[in-house]
Amino acid sequence: MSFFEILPPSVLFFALGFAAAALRSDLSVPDALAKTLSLYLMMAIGLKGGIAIAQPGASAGLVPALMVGIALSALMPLPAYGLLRAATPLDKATAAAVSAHYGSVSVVTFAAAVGQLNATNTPYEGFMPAVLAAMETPAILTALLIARRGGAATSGGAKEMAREVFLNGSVVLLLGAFLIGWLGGAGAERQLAPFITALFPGALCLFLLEMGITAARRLRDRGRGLDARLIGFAILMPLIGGAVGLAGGLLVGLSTGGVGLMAVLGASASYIAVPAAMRLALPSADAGIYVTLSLAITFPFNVLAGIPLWLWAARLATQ
Amino acid sequence: MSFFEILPPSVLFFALGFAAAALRSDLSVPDALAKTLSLYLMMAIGLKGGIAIAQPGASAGLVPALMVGIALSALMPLPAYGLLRAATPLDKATAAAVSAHYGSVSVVTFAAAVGQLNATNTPYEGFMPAVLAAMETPAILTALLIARRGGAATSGGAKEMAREVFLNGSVVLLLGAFLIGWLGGAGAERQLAPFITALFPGALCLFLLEMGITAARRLRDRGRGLDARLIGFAILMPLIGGAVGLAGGLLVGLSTGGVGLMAVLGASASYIAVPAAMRLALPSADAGIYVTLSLAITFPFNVLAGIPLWLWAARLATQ
Amino acid sequence: MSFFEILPPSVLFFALGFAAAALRSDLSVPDALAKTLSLYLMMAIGLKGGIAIAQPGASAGLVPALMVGIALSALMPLPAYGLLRAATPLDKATAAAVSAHYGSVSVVTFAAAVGQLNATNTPYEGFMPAVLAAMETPAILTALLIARRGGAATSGGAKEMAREVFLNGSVVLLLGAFLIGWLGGAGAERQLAPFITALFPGALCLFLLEMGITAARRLRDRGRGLDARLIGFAILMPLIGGAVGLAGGLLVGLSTGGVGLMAVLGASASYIAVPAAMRLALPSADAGIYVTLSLAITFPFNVLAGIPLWLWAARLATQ
Amino acid sequence: MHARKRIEIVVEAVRAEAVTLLLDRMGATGWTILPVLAGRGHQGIRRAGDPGGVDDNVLVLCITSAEVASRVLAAEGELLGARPAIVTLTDCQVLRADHF
Amino acid sequence: MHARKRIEIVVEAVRAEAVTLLLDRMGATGWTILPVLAGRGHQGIRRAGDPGGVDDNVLVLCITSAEVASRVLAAEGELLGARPAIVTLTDCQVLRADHF
Amino acid sequence: MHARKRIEIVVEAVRAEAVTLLLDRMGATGWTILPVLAGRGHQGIRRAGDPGGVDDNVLVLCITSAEVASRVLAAEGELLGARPAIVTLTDCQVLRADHF
Ligand SMILES: Nc1ncnc2c1ncn2[C@@H]1O[C@H](COP(=O)(O)O)[C@@H](O)[C@H]1O
Ligand SMILES: Nc1ncnc2c1ncn2[C@@H]1O[C@H](COP(=O)(O)O)[C@@H](O)[C@H]1O
Ligand SMILES: Nc1ncnc2c1ncn2[C@@H]1O[C@H](COP(=O)(O)O)[C@@H](O)[C@H]1O
Ligand code: NA
Ligand code: NA
Ligand code: NA
Repeated sequence: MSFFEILPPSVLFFALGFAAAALRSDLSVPDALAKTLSLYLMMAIGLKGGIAIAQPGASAGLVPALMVGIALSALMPLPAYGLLRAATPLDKATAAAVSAHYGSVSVVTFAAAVGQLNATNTPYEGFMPAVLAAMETPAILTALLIARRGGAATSGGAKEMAREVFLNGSVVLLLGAFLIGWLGGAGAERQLAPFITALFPGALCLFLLEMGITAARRLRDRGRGLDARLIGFAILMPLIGGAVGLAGGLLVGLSTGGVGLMAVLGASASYIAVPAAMRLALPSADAGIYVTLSLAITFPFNVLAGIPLWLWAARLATQ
Repeated sequence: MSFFEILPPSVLFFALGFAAAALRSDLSVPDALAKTLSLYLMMAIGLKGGIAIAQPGASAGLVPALMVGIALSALMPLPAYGLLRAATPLDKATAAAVSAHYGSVSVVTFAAAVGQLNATNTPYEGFMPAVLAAMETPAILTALLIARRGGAATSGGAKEMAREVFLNGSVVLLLGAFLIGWLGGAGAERQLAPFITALFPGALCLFLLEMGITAARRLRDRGRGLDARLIGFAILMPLIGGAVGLAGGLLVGLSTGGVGLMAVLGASASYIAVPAAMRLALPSADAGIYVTLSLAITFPFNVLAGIPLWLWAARLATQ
Repeated sequence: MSFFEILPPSVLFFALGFAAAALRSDLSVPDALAKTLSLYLMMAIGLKGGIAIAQPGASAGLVPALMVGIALSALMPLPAYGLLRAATPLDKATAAAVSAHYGSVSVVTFAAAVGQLNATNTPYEGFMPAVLAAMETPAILTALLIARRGGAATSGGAKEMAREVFLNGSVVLLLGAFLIGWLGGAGAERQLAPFITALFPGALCLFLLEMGITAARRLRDRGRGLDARLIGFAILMPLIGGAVGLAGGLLVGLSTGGVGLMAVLGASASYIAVPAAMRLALPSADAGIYVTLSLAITFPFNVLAGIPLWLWAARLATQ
Repeated sequence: MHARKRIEIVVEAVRAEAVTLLLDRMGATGWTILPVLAGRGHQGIRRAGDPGGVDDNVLVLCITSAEVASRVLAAEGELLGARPAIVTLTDCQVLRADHF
Repeated sequence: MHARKRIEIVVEAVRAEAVTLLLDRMGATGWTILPVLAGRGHQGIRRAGDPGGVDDNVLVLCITSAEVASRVLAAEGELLGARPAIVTLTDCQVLRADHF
Repeated sequence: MHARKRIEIVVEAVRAEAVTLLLDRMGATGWTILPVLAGRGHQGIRRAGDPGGVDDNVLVLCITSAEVASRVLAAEGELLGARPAIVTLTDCQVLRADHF
């Protein structure tokens, strides 16, 4: 394995952004660009997935993979909540909210892993973006159930919840683009390839640069006084989630790339869709904690250590 | 005709954005991205047109086409105003302002039609972007004359009017890029093709996604209580304009693609350049009406039904 | 030489933006896009340079070129300051601040020159982006020493200064991308070429359009009453700097392209990194002067006249 | 000129709609929402633009009659349910009495 | 501290220049324009960022002497010709008398 | 409702941190920073978004007790060292006394 494979440009840009912000450089990325890149990644990932499964036979194995993904998202908040209540000083509402983040997934972490697979020409099941979309929101429901059982006040009725789960912006765009890619098939690919394929690695570099800046700034603004046990959780939990994801991927017989992506999904923690949902549904939980853990600790850990680990483990386990 | 040709990805993204916003999903696109994409489309369309007419013989037929376009833009406000005053409850100033929108044109509608032609490899006259630019503003002048005759207070003298007509941002960028493409010719094409050609379909998808969101939001915020007769106008008028455009295109002997584009131009209604001009020149007209009609009713109608209709009619009429 | 080579599309877009804003057209570019394009240019230039010097033998001559660049940046503020104090009415603090701008460099001017070299297939040393990065900040230190000697109050201690010099956003991104390109080598090129190479000319056109608008607006808002001697300085100084840069490039035996770029660097004046640094370190200097001179006079002069002049002179001098 | 009240509320962007709906219900004739770049309060620093938008604040400005203002402030429970960080009230004068 | 007036005007972005030109002419020494995200008034909801920019509002803030303030408000006709949605006046105090 | 002071400061964006650090040190419990689009003052027009960001201004808003306010204004030298363009003080009332 070359240096380039272990530390690809996108990861180095993450490190560059992180280092710059940690050293208080004035390097910064406009908010609108960050938002644009995240829309772009979701659109590109969704379209690529849809175009891929439009090919004959490509949807074989989709249903079991979806079921594993949904089960992972819905169930992982339980051990996460247990761990948090047993080993950290978090109150019930905040612990429930944090557990939702770790059951759910991160689109950018997934994109970074896809970037790695592409760079090493490792194939993976085309339907994985659908699994990604399906894993975004079940964890939110589980966490709210936990919170209600724990007596925390949740706001919003069943209708608001349903909207949050099915109409969350990321879910809509990922699934919508997936469907459009699937309907468009080869024709869509011919037209859109330069946009969704050729630009992908560069856009990922730029986005990870900004994520590095954001993570380091967050750590500076809000990281002080962060409990060591919480930091421990934010590193341990992705290892547990990744291992369970790996097992799930093997269970349903995914390819090497697919197993690696399933492990990365299990390991990843949401920092876009879930925080916004928690702010609305569980207002008493402390956003300062959950955004910091998932964005400023787990995300960097996954980008720097988690992704290479799980892709390597997937290779080992599927040989 | 395949499914892909009837409902290409860009139109599906429009529908996705519209549905998401109508269902109150939190999917949104930063304003700066929307503005950027509209600059990009104008620049790309202008450059492509200029590069195309730099080829020997490619400007044959330009002058008659320009004249038809200008005539369409300058004259269509008259029947539009008549229709509005006869059949809807609009006051004179607002009716005049609305008529300016329908005489003028929409760059994004044109871009969507161009995207369709490209996807089906239908050629069209390279000078059509110049016709697009020429059609942006004559309608403004006509509408202001109508308003003055009707006794509505217009603000701004001849100088401001001239600036609005010739120095409107869209006109300047479209014509400027057209000129630059024409001067640069094949050299410009070699350099700029990845930017203006390869990215075009993807950028169009992203832009139509955002237009779908914008149209649905506008309908939600301002559509309540919209008179049914106004909605009727916003669907009938593009049919009239499109038919007249089709006839004009046939009259000057354009190709199938050119006739289709001329019809689409006739059918399209401005929602960027003209609203801003009307706000300044005819402040007593109700912006709530004219933006809503052109952006939230006519634009979706054209994207979903008008463009396929006119491209099909052009094929029929030129065979 | 064809028309296309003398006035390439990017320069014409600059002229278009300038003319539009001067004539008070409402054409405008969102701030976030301008910021994004400048990040993109720095990233693309840095990566291309790094990838280039990853090739065997490509770093030969890097050290002398760096030394010439640093010397230029560190020393050119001295004649600039002398000239300003002798021939213009500027106070000491403002004169020192202006001199920092002219010792330092402009990334966009460099990018425009690179665009020209690419369009005419003129090769240049791959390490020139590192020279660009190295030239950004030495001039700041010299100017502050001049200001202190002149008795002007500078704010911020040695630590803040060091941060400004080494952690300035442009320097960090340029050098970081250079390093990443160098580490990634051919693998990075394969992945990132569409992003950094294919898009470059188009992005440059869009950015120069916005720079034209910005320069003309600045001239309108702040140019009134600008002393003729100051305008003279803003045209004479880039000629001096360019000539010295040309000599330096020849001295260390750069290629035609390299000598041209070194001259352009000498001629160029910073308008992003240095103004921000001066605002912090030399608050009593008049930002209205230094931004206007470098952005609204020297930058247009370099884009329209300086770059062609120096590339032509480099060709002449290296034959 | 006519005497009115100026209510200024800083609140999380995700909860702004709850505040404006309350203002609507209490009879305010209008309101204006301004963006916020950053802020500090009991929660520490909140900087706009985090990926999920949970740190975004906005400032809601409402010019209204003394009556409506006191109704709004009396709905303290509901208002604070939207967790506004700050609510201030200032006296002001307006040009058009009929507009507020 | 010195007593001054604080004028706050919400107006359509396309018409902001008419307001600031008026302030300049009436003798104000300066003004500041803030962006607006959204607003509600008699016209219903106006949300910034529509394609043509006609729904964008801005808030113009001007600190000035009582004299200039009354001159500005007396130009009511012209001011309302620029269709400001709201104009409010508040008493305030400033640090540097010579600046306003 | 409880009486407090509303301090409003327009200052260059690059120097905003100096102002908020001063507010922190003088005992303010919080502050809010709003973006500015453009402004005019003694320096002429300043329009946000120039490439180096030196023309960007921000508006710092701080609700605080009379005591803290007078401490802040007494630090006039330091405050003007941060070159705020305008500093105004207004009386206001707040809902939650313990918050300020
Ligand atoms: N004293 C204050 N003055 C002005 N703004 C404040 C003040 N306290 C809080 N804020 C604003 O309210 C937000 C949330 O406050 P808090 O909930 O106390 O952290 C902060 O981020 C500030 O934007
Ligand atoms: N009572 C109010 N308080 C605060 N802002 C208002 C009020 N009324 C109107 N506005 C603002 O002025 C804009 C235009 O008002 P209108 O012309 O009444 O629709 C609205 O979109 C709001 O931003
Ligand atoms: N009288 C005023 N009212 C409101 N804002 C002002 C006033 N004077 C100055 N400003 C603001 O402060 C900034 C800098 O002022 P100056 O340093 O006087 O040029 C201006 O760009 C305005 O944003
Ligand atoms: Na997970
Ligand atoms: Na039309
Ligand atoms: Na220089």
